[in-house]
Amino acid sequence: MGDMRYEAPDSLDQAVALLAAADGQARVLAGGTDLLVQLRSGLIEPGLVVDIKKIDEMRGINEEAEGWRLGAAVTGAEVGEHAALKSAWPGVSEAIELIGSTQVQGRATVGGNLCNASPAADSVPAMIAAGARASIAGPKGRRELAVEELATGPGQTALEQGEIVVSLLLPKAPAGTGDAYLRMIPRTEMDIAIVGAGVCLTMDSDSCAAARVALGAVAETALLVPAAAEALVGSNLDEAAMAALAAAASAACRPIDDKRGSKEYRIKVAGVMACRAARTARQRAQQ
Amino acid sequence: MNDAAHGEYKWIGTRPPRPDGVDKVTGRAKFGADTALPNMLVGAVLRSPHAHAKIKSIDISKAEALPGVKAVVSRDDFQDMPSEMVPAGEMMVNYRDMVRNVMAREKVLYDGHAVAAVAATSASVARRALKLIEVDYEVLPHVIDVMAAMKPDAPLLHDDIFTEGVEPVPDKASNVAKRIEIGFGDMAAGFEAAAEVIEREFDTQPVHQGYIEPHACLADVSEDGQAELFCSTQGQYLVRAHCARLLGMDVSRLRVTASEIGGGFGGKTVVYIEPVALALSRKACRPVKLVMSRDEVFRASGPTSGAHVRIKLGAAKDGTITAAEAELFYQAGAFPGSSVQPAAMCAFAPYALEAVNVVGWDVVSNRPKISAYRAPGAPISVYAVECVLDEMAARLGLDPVDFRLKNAAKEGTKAAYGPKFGPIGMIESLEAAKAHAHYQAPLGPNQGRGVASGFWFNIGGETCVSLNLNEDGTLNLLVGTPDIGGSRASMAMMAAEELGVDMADIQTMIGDTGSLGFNFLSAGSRTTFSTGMATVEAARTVIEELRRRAAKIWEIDVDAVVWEQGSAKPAGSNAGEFEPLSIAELAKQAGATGGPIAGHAEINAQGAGPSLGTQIVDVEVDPETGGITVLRHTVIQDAGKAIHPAYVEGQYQGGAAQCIGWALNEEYVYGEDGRLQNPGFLDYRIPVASDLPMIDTVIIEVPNPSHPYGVRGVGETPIIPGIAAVANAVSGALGIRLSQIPMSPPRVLKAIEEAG
Amino acid sequence: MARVVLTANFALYTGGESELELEAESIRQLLRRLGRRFPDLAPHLEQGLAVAVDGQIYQDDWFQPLAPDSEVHILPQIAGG
Amino acid sequence: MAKYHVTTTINGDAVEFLCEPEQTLLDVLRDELYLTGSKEGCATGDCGACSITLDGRLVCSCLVLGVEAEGRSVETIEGMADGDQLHPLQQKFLDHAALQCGVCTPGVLVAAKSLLEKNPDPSETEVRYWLAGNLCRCTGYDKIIRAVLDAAAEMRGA
Repeated sequence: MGDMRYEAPDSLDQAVALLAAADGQARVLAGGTDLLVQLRSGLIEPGLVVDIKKIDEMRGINEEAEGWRLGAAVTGAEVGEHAALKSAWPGVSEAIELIGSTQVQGRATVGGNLCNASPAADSVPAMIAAGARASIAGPKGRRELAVEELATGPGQTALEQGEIVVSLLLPKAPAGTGDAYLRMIPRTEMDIAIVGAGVCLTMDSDSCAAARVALGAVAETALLVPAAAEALVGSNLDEAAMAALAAAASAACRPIDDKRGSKEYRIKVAGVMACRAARTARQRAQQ
Repeated sequence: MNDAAHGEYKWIGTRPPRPDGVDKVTGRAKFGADTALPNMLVGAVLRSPHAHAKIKSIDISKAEALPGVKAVVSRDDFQDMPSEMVPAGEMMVNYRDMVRNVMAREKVLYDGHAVAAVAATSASVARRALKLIEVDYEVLPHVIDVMAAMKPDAPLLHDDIFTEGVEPVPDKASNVAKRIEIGFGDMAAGFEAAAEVIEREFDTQPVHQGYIEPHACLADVSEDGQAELFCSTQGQYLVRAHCARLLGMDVSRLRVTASEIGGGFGGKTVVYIEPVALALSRKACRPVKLVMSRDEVFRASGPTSGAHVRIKLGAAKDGTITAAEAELFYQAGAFPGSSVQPAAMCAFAPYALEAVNVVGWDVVSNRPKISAYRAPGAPISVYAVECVLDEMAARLGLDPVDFRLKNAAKEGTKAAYGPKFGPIGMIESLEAAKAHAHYQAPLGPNQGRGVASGFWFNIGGETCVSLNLNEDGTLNLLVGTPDIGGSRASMAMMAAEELGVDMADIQTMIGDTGSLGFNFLSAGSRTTFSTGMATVEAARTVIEELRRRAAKIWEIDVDAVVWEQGSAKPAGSNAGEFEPLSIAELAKQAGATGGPIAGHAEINAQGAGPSLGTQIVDVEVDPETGGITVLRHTVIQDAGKAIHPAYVEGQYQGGAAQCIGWALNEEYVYGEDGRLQNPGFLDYRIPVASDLPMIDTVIIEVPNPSHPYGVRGVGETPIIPGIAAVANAVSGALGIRLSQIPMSPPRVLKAIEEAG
Repeated sequence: MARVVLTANFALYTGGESELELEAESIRQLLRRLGRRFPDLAPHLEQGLAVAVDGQIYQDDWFQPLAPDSEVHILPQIAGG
Repeated sequence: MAKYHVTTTINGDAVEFLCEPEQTLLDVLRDELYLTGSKEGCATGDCGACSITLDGRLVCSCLVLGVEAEGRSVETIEGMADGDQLHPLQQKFLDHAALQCGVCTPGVLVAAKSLLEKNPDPSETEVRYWLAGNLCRCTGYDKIIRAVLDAAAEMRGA
């Protein structure tokens, strides 16, 4: 527990400069709902904490030409209060709103949930299913990365020294698109997902024209499962398609046994959650 | 003056706001961690990362050298104690074990076992100091599971445990501390006479009391050895007894004040950090505040036992139980002393039996020493028994309530633990269950309904109160039992009822150990019963004195003075014509009529009445995920007499919620390394608001003849039947029975798949 | 004569005898006489027990009088949470 | 260790304090400012006993750094009553006996107040989910939920 420095820059460049200069001893503070717990437990002892909540570019929810852009420091509560975003991306929105309690919603951020790189992060499978892309700023400038490529393992990301996620882009979806996220937890609230499933699909009348299916808490990172999507495409989500979806989802799982659930349980329930999410997504697509 | 026979009460049975209420809703109330003293230091405890290890050495020199560190203590700062059971304030305690649980000595015996502690000028300095303490461990093999710990080749926690209660006493040390047995009747004949015999085994995991306020205390030892301790506890006098003993102090020189207590449920009846804070303060000669983190609460303070239970039940065609047998294997934690004894006594207590036998085993393993949790031990044995009763009812084609009614204990029944029952409310609770709308309500698909009953003895014990009449006619009632659920209100109500004054004229306060004689814990559902009994006695003494004073003033015989509605009145016309003297007028004249007026009572309350109850639970199971939703929960229980019905309901509802947590999700999860994996509220899953339905209550009142108002304790019985009621509802919904709790979704889904 | 019933754990120290009759006017006198008759039992009667007299349980209250026909059960002490 | 100077507003009053960068806002409220109504039940955001509002937003003060309070507005349980006038929620908690030990009560009240400001007419389910982050071990929540619904009705003038 050395002396920790706290900085709250109001520009992205300053933030990047601070992080780049701090040779790995720095941590980004967004909502702090993970960082402060790690600090208190002594798990981490950063020399510098960079609070990014004063950076305007990271705070907004805006509809742009390519789609909806969410600042990385946008909180769950802010998403929950944004009617237009919720109707455009109900699945992503409900996933973000599932992160923690009301109190945690007041702090926890979209970027934080992503960059904490927990395999069980609720917002991530929903964003992967939605085809979200992360906009990253760093010493070498800006770059973009598909959300599914950002986490590389538990607590590990593809971010390089000094890089931070600035915002997330939810691409414009074709008409007839709907998304949904579902998770299995032992209680009704306050739990980490044992399994999470995000589904985004586009219906062309009664046939599924396109789909993306992502799973959480069943591998070292959230998984995009193309085989599960293929089970849906071309079908009207009949029982056979659902069975194929469940089978593909379960087949993609490579979970661990832990205090929250067994391998077998995660594999079985991944299929169940995927099917339930798909039904909700279709319903939304056809509204 | 009222008595139990007199039904018309002004205060008893009403729902006035509690006297400490405003402090509690404004944040003013002072809990264990809410006070500070000038020159105060902050303490922190270093805890074992190992489940079982020999402590080869502890080097505190670097920590002591850190600027801002004022004291460091370890095993060397606590004198060793002989291994013997000695009485300590109504309890039998082995201080050899207690001193080792407070601060590890030769070995650490569980993950989280205290090894050393520091007091420093700030929390961050204290945390840094802990990192500078060097402990050299020799890691030993550990054992977590109770059945594994009983194996002959299991790692030994203590080399001097020779199973008590078996003759001849074994000559080989083991982890089996004790064998206990209760029962009577001819078991063989009983099972012989049975038309149906069911034998089942069950497993339960340790659960924590889960009080929201972590253990917290503030110790201040002066240079001359006089000490004050402010702490969150269910019994300031027991804290004093234990700390004085462990620190070699005169009891008179340690003054313990109970803070407002943020939940206890039995878990705040022993000491953990209190002696450590005193030792640090004594060394630093400065006040030391020591507060557990949530992680420390889970790892190092008492959960209740996990257990393996075997039940064998025989019944005749007509539903009469012919024989009831149980064997209980209870985890004690790192030191002997599980709750297997009361568990054995309660297991079959609600029923009238001809032949019953219960054997219990008290087994140590590398877990935190268990401490009492609401009806210690009983919820576990009763869970197993009531599940088998349910299966038996189904097999005999009987309604589960009718089956229980057929065998229900009543006044005069020889209890399974020996003596005959006085008046009890078992039959009343079952009949109320049967008549309740809940029991008749229709069920949907994947839904099931379960019922179960339970019994707890309740206790009395040493109690001491003081009731002082002030010069303006108001009164202060001083009691020595911490208020864990509204007892200050109940005491004021009983005193007001006796005196015939306004409840608002009586302020109830919790005294420190210097202000009253010894009081046993607020535990065992004894407070409203025992402290209430003492309060009534004190009030009646005050009334006697008030009549004497009025007699003096009127110059008539005291027998000619009666006390009615808060005033002294002449007994009748021939006593003379006098205007009534109110309590305020008599208080004003107290000095002139003989001095201050006060009543006090020092009693060892006897005659606690058992409380029996029945609970009905509806659940819905998600067959694809194993998720369980509790749809409806009704608690029916005998209160004897509900002094403050709202707080009786609160006990019923809180107990029911704890049953639901215990049945569905709460458990200690240990890794291969013997370390606790879920020491926090994120993964130790107590029920949250959205998990629960409203919890309906029915208060039955079968008066306890030993209490002036008929009071029975109500705090513990509510946590007994609910677990089995949930389990029975789940098996009703699934058509299969799980043999372990918690019935977490993975376990439920596994059971569904295994059943095919 | 009071009828005395010992739970199994106490009967361990009486050579298995678990029911007997004893002349005693109070719980204390009964415990003393029990201890005299069964010296191995005596230490176990000093602390940590409860005594039920005709169904009424007493703890640490040994001055309770016994009726000539009282039924007395010697039980382990009961605490609680 | 270097301390930070923070200027903030607490329950409407301008407040200045010094804190270490690791100190949470809860640490500061309790240990530096002696506002001990906010309780530490877990320090991990799982129990809600430290609930406060930060610029009107309900948060766990154990998950906020003290330095983050700079220039913000903090409301705690100590600011809930208006002089000797209890907030309707506080009164209803007394009327309904919605507390036993009372240690979760300040957090529950602060959270419930923020709910009713956002949604004056919540359903039982909405109250239960909003308060899911406020653990209570004593009551089984029944009387808490009833008290909140009753206070909401009274505040609506119903």
